[in-house]
Amino acid sequence: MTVLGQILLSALFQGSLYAMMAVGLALVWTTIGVFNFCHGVLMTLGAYLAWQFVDPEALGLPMFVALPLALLVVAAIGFALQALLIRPFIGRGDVVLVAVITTLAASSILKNGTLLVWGPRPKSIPPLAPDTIALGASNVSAHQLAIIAITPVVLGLVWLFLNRTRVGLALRAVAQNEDACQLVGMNVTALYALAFGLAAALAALAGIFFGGFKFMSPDMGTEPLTKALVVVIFGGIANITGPILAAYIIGLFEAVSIYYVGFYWTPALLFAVLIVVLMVRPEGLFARSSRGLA
Amino acid sequence: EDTVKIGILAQVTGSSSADAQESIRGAQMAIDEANAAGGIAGHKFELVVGDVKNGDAGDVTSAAERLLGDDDVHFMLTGYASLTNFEIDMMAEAGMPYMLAATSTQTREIIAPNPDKYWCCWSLTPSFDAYGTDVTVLAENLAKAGKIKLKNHKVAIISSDNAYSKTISEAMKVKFKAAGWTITVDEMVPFGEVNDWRTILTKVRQDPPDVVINADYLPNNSATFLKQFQEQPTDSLVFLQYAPSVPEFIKLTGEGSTGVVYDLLGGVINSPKNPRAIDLSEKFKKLYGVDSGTYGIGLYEMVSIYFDALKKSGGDPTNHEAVAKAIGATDKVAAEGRIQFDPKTHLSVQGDDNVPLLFFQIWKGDRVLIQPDKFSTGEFQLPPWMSK
Amino acid sequence: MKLSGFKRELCGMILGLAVLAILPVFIQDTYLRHLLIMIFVYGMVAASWDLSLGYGGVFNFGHLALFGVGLYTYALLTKQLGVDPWLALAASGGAAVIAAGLMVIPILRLKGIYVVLLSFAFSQLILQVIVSQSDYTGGNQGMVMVPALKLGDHNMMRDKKLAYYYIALTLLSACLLFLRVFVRSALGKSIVALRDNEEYAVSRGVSLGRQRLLTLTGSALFTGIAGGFYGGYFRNTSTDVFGIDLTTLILSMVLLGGRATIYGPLLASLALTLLSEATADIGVWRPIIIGAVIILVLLVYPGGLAGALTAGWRRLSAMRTPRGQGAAINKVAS
Amino acid sequence: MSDLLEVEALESGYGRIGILHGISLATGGHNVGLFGPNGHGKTTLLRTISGVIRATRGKIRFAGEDVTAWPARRIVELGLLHVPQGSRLFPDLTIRETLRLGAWPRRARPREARNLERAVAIFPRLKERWNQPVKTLSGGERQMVAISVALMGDPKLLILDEPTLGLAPRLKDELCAAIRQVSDEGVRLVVVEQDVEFLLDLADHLYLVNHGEIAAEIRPGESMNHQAIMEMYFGRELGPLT
Amino acid sequence: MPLLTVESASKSFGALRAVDGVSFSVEPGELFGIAGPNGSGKSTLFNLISGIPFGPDSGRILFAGEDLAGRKGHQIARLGLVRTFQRETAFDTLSVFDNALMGATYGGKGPVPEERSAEALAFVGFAPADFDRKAAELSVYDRKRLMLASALALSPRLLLLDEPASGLTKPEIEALIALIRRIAATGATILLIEHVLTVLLALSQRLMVLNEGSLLVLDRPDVVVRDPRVIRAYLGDRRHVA
Ligand SMILES: Nc1ncnc2c1ncn2[C@@H]1O[C@H](COP(=O)(O)OP(=O)(O)OP(=O)(O)O)[C@@H](O)[C@H]1O
Ligand SMILES: Nc1ncnc2c1ncn2[C@@H]1O[C@H](COP(=O)(O)OP(=O)(O)OP(=O)(O)O)[C@@H](O)[C@H]1O
Ligand SMILES: [Mg+2]
Ligand SMILES: [Mg+2]
Repeated sequence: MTVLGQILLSALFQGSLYAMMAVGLALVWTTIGVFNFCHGVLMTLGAYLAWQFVDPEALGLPMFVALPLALLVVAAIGFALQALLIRPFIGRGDVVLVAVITTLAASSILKNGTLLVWGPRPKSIPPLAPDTIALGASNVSAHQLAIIAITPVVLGLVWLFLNRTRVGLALRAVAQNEDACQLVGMNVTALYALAFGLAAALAALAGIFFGGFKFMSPDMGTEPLTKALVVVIFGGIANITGPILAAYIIGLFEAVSIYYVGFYWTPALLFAVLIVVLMVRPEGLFARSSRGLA
Repeated sequence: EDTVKIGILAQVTGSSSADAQESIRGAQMAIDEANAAGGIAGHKFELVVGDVKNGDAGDVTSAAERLLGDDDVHFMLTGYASLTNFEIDMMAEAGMPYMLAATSTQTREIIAPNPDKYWCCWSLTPSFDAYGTDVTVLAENLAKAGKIKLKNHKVAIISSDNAYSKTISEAMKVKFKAAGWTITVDEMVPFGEVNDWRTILTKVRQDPPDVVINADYLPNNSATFLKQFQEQPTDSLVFLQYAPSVPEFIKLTGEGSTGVVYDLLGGVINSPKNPRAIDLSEKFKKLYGVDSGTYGIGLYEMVSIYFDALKKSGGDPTNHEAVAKAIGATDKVAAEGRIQFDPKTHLSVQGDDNVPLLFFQIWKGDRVLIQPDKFSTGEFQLPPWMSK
Repeated sequence: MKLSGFKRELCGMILGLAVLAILPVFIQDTYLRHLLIMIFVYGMVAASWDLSLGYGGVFNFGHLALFGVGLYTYALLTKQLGVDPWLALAASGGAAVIAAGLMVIPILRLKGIYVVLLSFAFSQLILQVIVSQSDYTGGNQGMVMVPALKLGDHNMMRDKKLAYYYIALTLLSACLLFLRVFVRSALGKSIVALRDNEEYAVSRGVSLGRQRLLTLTGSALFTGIAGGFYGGYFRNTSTDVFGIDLTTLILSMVLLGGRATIYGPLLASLALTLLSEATADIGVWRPIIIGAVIILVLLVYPGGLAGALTAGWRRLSAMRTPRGQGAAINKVAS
Repeated sequence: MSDLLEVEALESGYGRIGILHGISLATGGHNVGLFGPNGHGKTTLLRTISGVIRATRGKIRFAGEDVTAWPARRIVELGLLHVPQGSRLFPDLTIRETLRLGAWPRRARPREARNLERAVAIFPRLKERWNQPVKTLSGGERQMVAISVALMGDPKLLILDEPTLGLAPRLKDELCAAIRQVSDEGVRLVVVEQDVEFLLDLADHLYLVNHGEIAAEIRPGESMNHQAIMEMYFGRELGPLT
Repeated sequence: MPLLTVESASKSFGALRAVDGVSFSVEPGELFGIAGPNGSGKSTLFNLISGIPFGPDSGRILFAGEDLAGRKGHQIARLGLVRTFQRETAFDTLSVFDNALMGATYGGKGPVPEERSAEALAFVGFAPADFDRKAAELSVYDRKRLMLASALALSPRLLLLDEPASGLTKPEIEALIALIRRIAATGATILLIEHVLTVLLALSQRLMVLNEGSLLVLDRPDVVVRDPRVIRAYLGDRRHVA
């Protein structure tokens, strides 16, 4: 494959992973209005639960059963988390801050809980697609191609849901004014649960992506969360389109920069660009002045 | 009959919790054996754990202070706690016999200027110098023996910005250059997870070298690197630092790992020619159901060395000076080789007759010890992606 | 009337510090003294953060970067340039103040979560700069053998940490006094006013830019000094101070202690450190228990420990009016 | 048919602070108007009725059901819609989106188009600001949106809390006429309002709320004039004003 | 020389011209009323004059002969051009005293801010016993008074009042009118936005009506309220002019 092809492939692959993580963060922010630092550990849980369901040493279910099952369980965990960590503080002026600390605390609990339950030895789950596929002169792992292909489809569906349905609209409204939501007849609790559950499921899917090509460890969610944060800062947190675009742009930026500048300087360069972008457009590259999911 | 406490520092809740668990298990195994045999010099032993989390200075200090403050603790040890090993200073100030492993370059830097001040601290790991020099030697020797062909004397060296990898890769560069090699790719990745090596591999492929080295020790990164290398391999010997020694590495990389070469200093010499290692490995596996990597058996041996020293020094654990001195005088065949300590650096002595540098090649799921000949369990074979 | 309130507080503060000052007579144990030193250091950082976060309402997530700047300033000056440790300690405060001044520029026009994101990016940039200059800073592995603080010929290593204890206590006292005077001044009230309602405050002549600058630099001063002290105490540096772990710990102190109280974070520093030590033997359960305690306290006492204490105090002294500080703390708006 | 809304000895408040101390009222077949000094519990009463806050004692019956312990969303489904005082609405949603959410109750969906038409006919200005986020609207415009949202919910009973707050005189008149029209179509009203003229125009049955209690009442048919009401105001203790 | 001169000030939000070339001037000591339909740009005009949160896109604003262009909001306030906000605003977590102290310290002239703060509070009718109460606990009218006190603590030369009477009961409105009269008597010049006509008519010497961002009429109040254009755009043809 040509140099350009490799760079593009790398950009798409990294971009997909970033986007899958970042979109859940942005979703929780745009709907509930808090920053969810559990997002990384939800990803970890997704991977470990998938392992629990699929690994022959554990339950040994087939992947097509294990995957939705893992997503479902993590969504349920996400629901429980918001009921415990966020819901009680909604309506307080400092909910953003309190949620930061409760989700950080919960993330520590869950991370160490994972360590307790599954132990520290690295694990892995089977890839979504086991083979390699010939692309030009080289073979690319089918798992990675699957990630590149699945991500836009999933994110597209999420986008449609948020923007083309009344429930999606309600999700955007719910954090802005809870009283007003009740007064038009919305079930606020259910909407919160839906938002958080959906975000959790997206994180879990990212975890299953990761678990298919890397070792899993209880700590595996930390770096992707940091990266997702960067993506979200860059793309603006006001909607989900911004972070998605930003994810792919950062993927491309990194691939190009690694090739031409070197890996070592790439993170510093990325942050320098980030700061400059934010000086010019403080609310992110693609942010409109207001919040919305478009 | 009293109980002597042995303090272990480990990253129990940190990102290296797997190594921590293994270390604790190894030390515990040694202590349990001693207690079951009726104790040493009339003493029973108990392991106390200090969690250093991710090895942050504050956390290491707090954990170490806590154990040092316990009057019943008379020996401390770690696989690695901080990687900068600054805690050696605390041990010296407290006069606590202390053994450690891992980043011996840092240990040497602290101890060598004033070895007497650090009378209590000893490193099971020998000098890392051989890590930097011997890969070059291996490649040239393999070529001499006709097992591989060196077409261009080019090497691609990729490393990670951490104390361990960086020390090694810098030394490798010096050695390769001195031996007349050209370095085609010289990349340093920031320390941390790397999901995609394609862009760097693209650079490697543009000018296929004879040897490709990745000194990043994180098993995850290393495995990903190997997989992506395999997507479009070059005709090169692939050498990976440390990571392939982690038991799960083979499972994750599968078939793709066949042919990869790695080396270990202070690693377990799993060879019939070193029965103690085989014996300990089996015991460990039987007890805990998993294989031990470097640290499980490594810490078992540290505790054994302590026990020997305690006996030799007259059996008084509170006499730290005598015990530490006896540790320094150790001469013992352990799972890692024959352990003796260099009085100038307090590191174990390196060499084929002491602690050897072990070269392994993974072949169809097995780790074949190919060097030194003294212990080897098999021969180097041409990796499947290389041409004769 | 106002003055007497402050006088009463001052008396309380002096009394508390006096108790701390004679504590080492009873606590001979090096480890306990070490813990108290850590409590003082974290307390300084947390209480300083409370100035910008609690009073100023600036969600500055780069606060620990200021600590890191202090730490590296101290280490670089003493180790690479051979500067006197005490000078370097003062300089570490100054460097943090300058860094805070730079940080104000991008976040000046922003609110809420955007300040979180941007200050986070800012701290990452500082981290990248430090990591990339590994020839001087030791990069990711940090620096070792950083010169320690010196007190004449006194041997700091062999006094069971007595000297470090008093240095830390002195710094803490100065920090507390500085912060309390700051927040009680008209300047302190003006930053609360800005937090409560920015446009309204501006319409009353309060300058957003100047006050934000003073808030952040004010919160940076002793944070930087604490960083310098940390370097002089541990004699090494590590980039971990920029990591999420330490940020989480200190932020928990601020919120657990109760925002906009100054004393609360200090109290929480004590509580969390002691809890962490009490659970040191239970391995993986430790972070789980600490996390659960933090969540529980916040669920039960939204005003944090300070809120819980004032609530308890009020219940004890029934003669007081029901309108008190606790309720106001709960209401602190973002 | 019994009363659409019936409130009996209602008590409620915030936390441990009681605000309402036993309020009883009923709509009969009439539109109810509430008035009284600021801060004496009118808003609290309306919020309790619509289920946003819980009654600590007493009973609320609406459309034949005992809704005392119901959550707001179930009460909305019965056709009780509450336009809160000075609502921020959804600051970041546009008017279009906000009105779409107004039709959230299941019973309102079939008539969404009709209700939208009605709302836009009453407040043509909304169409001009159709895609503007609510937070950038002027105070009066926001009030129009708030009322329209309730109309989108297809109310049987419409609760209006100070609907004319910040409205220009002409708009007040138009709003008054519009609400009249809505009322004539069969929607009962409960209105809290400081503008006495406005209140007199809409309500047949007036209650004076003072210190969380009904202090006086003007039943339908009894003479209701500006003068009488002013006397009721001034005749009593006026709370914070004195 | 007029104290305030606005020369064709304009402000647009996207395609919307919220304030569209408005010019007028205000003489020292005058009480100048502003009315207009909702969304006609009144509050925006106050924004432009006070620079909070933004100045005009085009046009000039002169205060005591000085061009305000390029000055920040707090600098303008310190010149003695002080505004209030449409909704009652306060520093909720500060005490009543400290609320006023902000204006006295940062905007006011003179050596002892505490004294001027106490003076301003006394002027609007707060008793010293109230000084230590938290602003959040106050009732609507008290908050409005507090907002006035904090403005008075700056010793304003020009005071911009945005709908001070909205949401008040009749008795409170009467008290407010008296208070504003007393403020005017101290020599301060006042610009007053209001929808409550009784207030406007009782207080203003001249009355300006805005419509869709432009100046519709500017004249004596009794003349303005009879102007058919004003009736059509703003008052409606009912009884408000009584
Ligand atoms: N969320 C709340 N928490 C605590 N107390 C409250 C809350 N909301 C209102 N109150 C108090 O309840 C009392 C009654 O308030 P309410 O808003 O019901 O009065 P109101 O008659 O509607 O007044 P207004 O004319 O000002 O709207 C007031 O003293 C107010 O301070
Ligand atoms: N920040 C903004 N962005 C977009 N449009 C705005 C903004 N601020 C005001 N507008 C629009 O400008 C117009 C004028 O608003 P303004 O608040 O000045 O009206 P007003 O005359 O004060 O009305 P009211 O009497 O209802 O308070 C309105 O249509 C409003 O929607
Ligand atoms: Mg009300
Ligand atoms: Mg207005």
